[in-house]
Amino acid sequence: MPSSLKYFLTRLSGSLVTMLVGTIVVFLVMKAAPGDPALIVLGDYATDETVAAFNRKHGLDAPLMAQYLDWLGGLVRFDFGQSLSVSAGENIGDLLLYRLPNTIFVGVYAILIAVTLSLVLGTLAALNRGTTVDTSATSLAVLGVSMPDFWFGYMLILGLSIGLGWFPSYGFTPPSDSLAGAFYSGFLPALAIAAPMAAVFTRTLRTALIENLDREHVMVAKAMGHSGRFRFLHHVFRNSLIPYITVVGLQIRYLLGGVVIIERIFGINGVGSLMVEAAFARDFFVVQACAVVFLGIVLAVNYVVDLICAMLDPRRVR
Amino acid sequence: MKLKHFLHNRTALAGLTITTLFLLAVFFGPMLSKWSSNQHDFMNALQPPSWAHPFGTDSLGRDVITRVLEGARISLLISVAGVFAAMVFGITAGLYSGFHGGWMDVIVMRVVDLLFAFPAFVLALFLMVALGYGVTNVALAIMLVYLPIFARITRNMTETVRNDAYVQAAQVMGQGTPRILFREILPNISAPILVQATIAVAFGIVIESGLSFIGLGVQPPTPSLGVIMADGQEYFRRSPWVLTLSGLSVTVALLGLNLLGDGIRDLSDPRLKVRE
Amino acid sequence: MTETLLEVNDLNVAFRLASANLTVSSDVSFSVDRGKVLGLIGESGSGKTVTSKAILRLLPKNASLEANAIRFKGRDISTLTEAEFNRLRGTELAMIFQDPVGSFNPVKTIGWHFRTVGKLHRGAGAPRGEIMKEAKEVLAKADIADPENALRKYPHQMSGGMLQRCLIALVMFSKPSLIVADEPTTNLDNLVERQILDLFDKLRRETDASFIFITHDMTIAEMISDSVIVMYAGQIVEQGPTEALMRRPQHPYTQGLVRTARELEGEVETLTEISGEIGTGVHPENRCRFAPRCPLYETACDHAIALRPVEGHGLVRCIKAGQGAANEVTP
Amino acid sequence: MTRSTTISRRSLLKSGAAATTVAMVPFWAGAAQASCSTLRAGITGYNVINTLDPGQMTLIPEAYMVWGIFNCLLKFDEEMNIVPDLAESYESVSPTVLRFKLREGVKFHDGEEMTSEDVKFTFDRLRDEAFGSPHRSKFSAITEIRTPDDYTVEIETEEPFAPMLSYLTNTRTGSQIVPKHILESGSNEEFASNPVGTGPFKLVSHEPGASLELAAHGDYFEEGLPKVQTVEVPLIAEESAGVTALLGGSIDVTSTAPFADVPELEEDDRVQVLKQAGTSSRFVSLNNSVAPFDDVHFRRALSYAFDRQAMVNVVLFGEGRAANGIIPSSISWAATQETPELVTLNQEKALAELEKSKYGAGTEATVLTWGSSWWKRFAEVFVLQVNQVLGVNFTVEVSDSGTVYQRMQTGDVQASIWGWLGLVDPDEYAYEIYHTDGARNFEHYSNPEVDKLLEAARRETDLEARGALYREAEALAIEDCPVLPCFESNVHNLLAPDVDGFVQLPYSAFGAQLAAVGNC
Repeated sequence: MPSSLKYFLTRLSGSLVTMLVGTIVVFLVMKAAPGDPALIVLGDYATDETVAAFNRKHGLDAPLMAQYLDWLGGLVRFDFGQSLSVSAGENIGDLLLYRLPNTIFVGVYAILIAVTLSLVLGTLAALNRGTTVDTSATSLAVLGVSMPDFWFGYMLILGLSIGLGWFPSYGFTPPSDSLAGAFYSGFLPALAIAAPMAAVFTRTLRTALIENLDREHVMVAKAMGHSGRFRFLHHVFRNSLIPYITVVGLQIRYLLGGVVIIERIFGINGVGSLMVEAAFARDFFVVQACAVVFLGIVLAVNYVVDLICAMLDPRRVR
Repeated sequence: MKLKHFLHNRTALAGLTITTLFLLAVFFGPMLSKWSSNQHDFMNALQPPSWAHPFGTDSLGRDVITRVLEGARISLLISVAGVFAAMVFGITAGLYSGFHGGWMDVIVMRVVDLLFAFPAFVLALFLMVALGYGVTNVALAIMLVYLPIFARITRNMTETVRNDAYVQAAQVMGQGTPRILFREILPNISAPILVQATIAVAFGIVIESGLSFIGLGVQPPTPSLGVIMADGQEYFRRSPWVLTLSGLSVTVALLGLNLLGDGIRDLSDPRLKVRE
Repeated sequence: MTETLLEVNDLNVAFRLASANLTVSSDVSFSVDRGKVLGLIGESGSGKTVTSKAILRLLPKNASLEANAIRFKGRDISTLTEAEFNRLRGTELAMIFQDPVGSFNPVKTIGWHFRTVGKLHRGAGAPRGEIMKEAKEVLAKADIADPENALRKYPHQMSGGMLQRCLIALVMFSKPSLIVADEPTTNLDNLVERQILDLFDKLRRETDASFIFITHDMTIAEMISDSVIVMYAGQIVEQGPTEALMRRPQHPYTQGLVRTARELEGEVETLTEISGEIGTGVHPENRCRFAPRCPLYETACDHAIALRPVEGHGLVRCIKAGQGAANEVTP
Repeated sequence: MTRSTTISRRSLLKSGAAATTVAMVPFWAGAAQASCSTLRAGITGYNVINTLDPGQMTLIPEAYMVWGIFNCLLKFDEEMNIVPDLAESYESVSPTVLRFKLREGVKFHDGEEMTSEDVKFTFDRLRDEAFGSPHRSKFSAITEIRTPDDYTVEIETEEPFAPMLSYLTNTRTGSQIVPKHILESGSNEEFASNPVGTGPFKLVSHEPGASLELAAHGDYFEEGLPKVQTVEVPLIAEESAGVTALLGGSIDVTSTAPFADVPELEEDDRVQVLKQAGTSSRFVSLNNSVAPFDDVHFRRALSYAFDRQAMVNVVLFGEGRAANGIIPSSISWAATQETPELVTLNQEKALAELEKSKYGAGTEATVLTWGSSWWKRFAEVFVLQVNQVLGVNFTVEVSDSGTVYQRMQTGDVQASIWGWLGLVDPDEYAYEIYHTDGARNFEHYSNPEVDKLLEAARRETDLEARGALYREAEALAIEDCPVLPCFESNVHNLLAPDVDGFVQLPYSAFGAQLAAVGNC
């Protein structure tokens, strides 16, 4: 369909523009940030000569525009330059390559948990609207969004790790080492991140289901003799998926936010923990690299979600 | 939305009650406490909860509940400040772009999209590095996290009511745009914004605690919730109560705000009500 | 002798609300003959829609339904289990709703609707090509110019009138013997309304299906139905053959309706309307429910009033009926 | 890539929930502990390793690894006596000349033999200004290095230089012997990430900020060492996380323990706790060249104004001892014996000194500190106390260690919380901090008499006499309070119950000690 193709392309170009503007902002903000990279690295024995040499080495003496273009050119090749202080001289691209899979794994894991939970709770609540089931499900949801995820993380450690000893309270087996190990050691962190999201998803699904249950076409389907199961699947649930998936997509920015702290608490070597360490060490290059990576992830996810929704909802494509 | 309905809505009522109690505790609690938030007593460090110290004492022998209340006040003020700023700018931008559309709309929405594209906490973290730590910058970060949300809601709402009779009437009567926007339109779209605001304040507190928790936000000895939890986290194994109870207080506070938000939403959209 | 298709005896429907039990139709009895059209008339709130939905058991959970019997093709369907009853829906009993746009799942093509209904009633085994072929035929019957294309369309890509035709086609698709049409034209503009009505007219002549045609518009009822039921506040106030009822309405309310209709057709110069509002569902049992608005009200009306036959007519729920008091409504 | 964690059956059983967990022990478990082929030794409390080049290392986690990858001419034995390591024996030919007889057949990780040439190269490199080693000052006293033959080295200093022997031990001295044949041609940057030494372990991989993996050096010169084939070294930023990791069985050894948990852990039979007074000195560094710390009376007032034992209790949860001076008590022959009055809490005297000072109550100053753990609290406790006692108005500023260190060096600081751990010679504390030209004299303190004594101490080869000189110097320095000595912290290692062979030393020895670990 040309119309849909056009839709996809416009959205794509939109995302790309946002990405570009994003890189500019990140770059400028970091430039404006206090503190001189050179001093951060050389610290001990920084003389004017060494500083100058450093700036030359990192092209920090070039005009701003040139610096940006150079950096941007690097981004395209996934080359973010070298780390200043977090792990001096290390190629940031390599740092990210090692950590990105862990972050993505934990993120996806968390989403899986959140979606599973919300599908059950949300459906139960909507179908038993007004009953105790509904009340408890919705209350649970409110509680979920009210807990700071990192605190919940510690409560999980206290209970399931220190208390019952079911799960490791620290450390993460990268999926590349052992997938099963990753699922096991990643459970608590994923759960901690998932809790608030599951809550949001549950509310969304409940709302959507309730709205669609009352739609006339559901009654028409009934009048046509369609079974309750058919009506729920093809009329109610199917249509509720659209707002649901949209929200899942929107939540990604909170998800990744949670990842940052949780990774640190559970000692997961991900992009989040890297960014925090870089922040402490004032490693501008790494911080801005992480920011750009997160920006990219969000835009990519949102784009995919857009495509999915467009496929689910013909009315979107105009 | 009449007060009567409001009081008949359980969710809203519960939310209102908790929030009120929370505010009272936060603003008057410290006065009643016989301790002050920075009054140390090295001989009584890390006392478990007792009648004298309901939440126990921390590593410097400071009364945790007093600190939590003080901290809650600080965190709350930071969050409110940030959210308020976000509302001022977001709503204004949203109103104008929604009302006028055109290039202005395009630009505003582009900026909104951009801010939206950053994970909330990452954006905050990034700003802390750029601007440096400290109270005001945390508030600033919160503002930037919520600005897009308010802008987008307001814009979309404005767009829907733009052609409603009362708006047109106002135009015909030759009222100035600002007046139409803030006097005619804003009141009619305030409900969802109000909902967002309460929820935003709640999450603002989470952001503050998060930043301070990892040490990039408010700095000690200022007792913000995050600072207190960070301190408690260090000797979490030895004396879990500091982190547990301070975090629990946060949860209760947020619960109140979220319930309040839901309540208002229910009232503006009764179909979703859980119970009559 | 025409065979009775549907027979409803003393149908009572009430809604359980937090405050009270709201009776929306009480002691409603009527019957529909095969191949005939029954017009069900009344203003909104008169209980006509509820009554018809009750026949297909489409009422919400909090509605309670009692009836001595609802006989369909001679057997009492009021006692069937939901599963058994569901087998009747679509195939035997079908319904067409007011809002054609809302009647289709917006995210599915018209084709999908036909396919699923087809599979449902012809068995999953039914060859798809076969189903779609029939779908096109029935769409063509419903005056859809390009069925092929219509099947490919999504609801939002079609006009209300087109959708209503599709919906009608979809209903006819399963060849039900009774079709309840709930104000199928109210949401359409006059021209389209006319076309749809013609379509109904055509269908009823071409098929042997019976219709219950719900409307608030006397002229429509007159044009399309063989017999008419007038409902007010959940009660039948008058029922009988269309032609007779239209010429000599017995019940003051009916008279009002007919007069209004005539006036709209411009056969009477002044527009008079029935003053007052239809009451809430809770009615004093010891009084004619129309009394508050009745021009002919007198103290005698202050007791429960039964439907009674008026010769040369049907049934009327009015003490004055047949006493000549019911003045003719003619130019 | 290294595995930062392995969850094992054994560990789960140990983690105190046998009944509940056995059923759900993951099938991949057990892979890592067929025998003790792999030792998982976590570096806790730090996760930054910028270089593994001995000549460049400054951070303790860097030292932890360097100690295991390299050797020095000398080392400390279990009683902290200086004994030969790469050197077979040594003698002082004259007060200014040390002669070392090297072991024969010592192999670098790449199989090349280590000879006197490498030794000479190492020290020339350290002394080369262009190389810019932070350890350069330690060896600036050296005038010449002679290599009569492949296995003999002579180090000559212009005048007797007593600290030299400790500077040649495998500690944070940077004097680890590096291979000439590689560094002559290769680049230092390359070497910093791919170090080649003579030590028991060679580097296999390094995920910056995450973990390192070491493998046994096949032909290591000490028979039977190392006992383990591989060592996995996760870098665990949060000490408390290290504890849970060890209790959870994810690691076998930690480099440190959070002070808060030690008492509880000592009761816990899932872990062995090794602890002793550490060779460390924790103090408040005052910038004597800026207000308000340019006034000796004000500095004295501060020194009188806080309770060091309270600090030990609150900051270290008792895991340490109040300091007498900046020379750690574990260097007993040089450390100040009885506590000087000026390093004790005395409110009257504090206020008296404040009277004499040109700054009064209400004086404002920022105390710089770093880290998220006890360093923060250290500053808080200090500030809270002095504010209370003197009515001054100090505030805490938290940053990261790198920044603090940098600002101290550039003098861009009023006061800062600082300290040193693992420096083994009194000279490294006293001379480098108190002497006008001291490499770590960030206080810009200068007292000719102190300088004279410290220089004399460097020349004095007799231990007793030398110690006396340091005490004398410190006694003088303390009168001026250039820094405020606070406390010495214990060093800790946590070991899984069945780990043996790990010998703890007061300077927080790590890397090299792993070689002797047999069972785990």
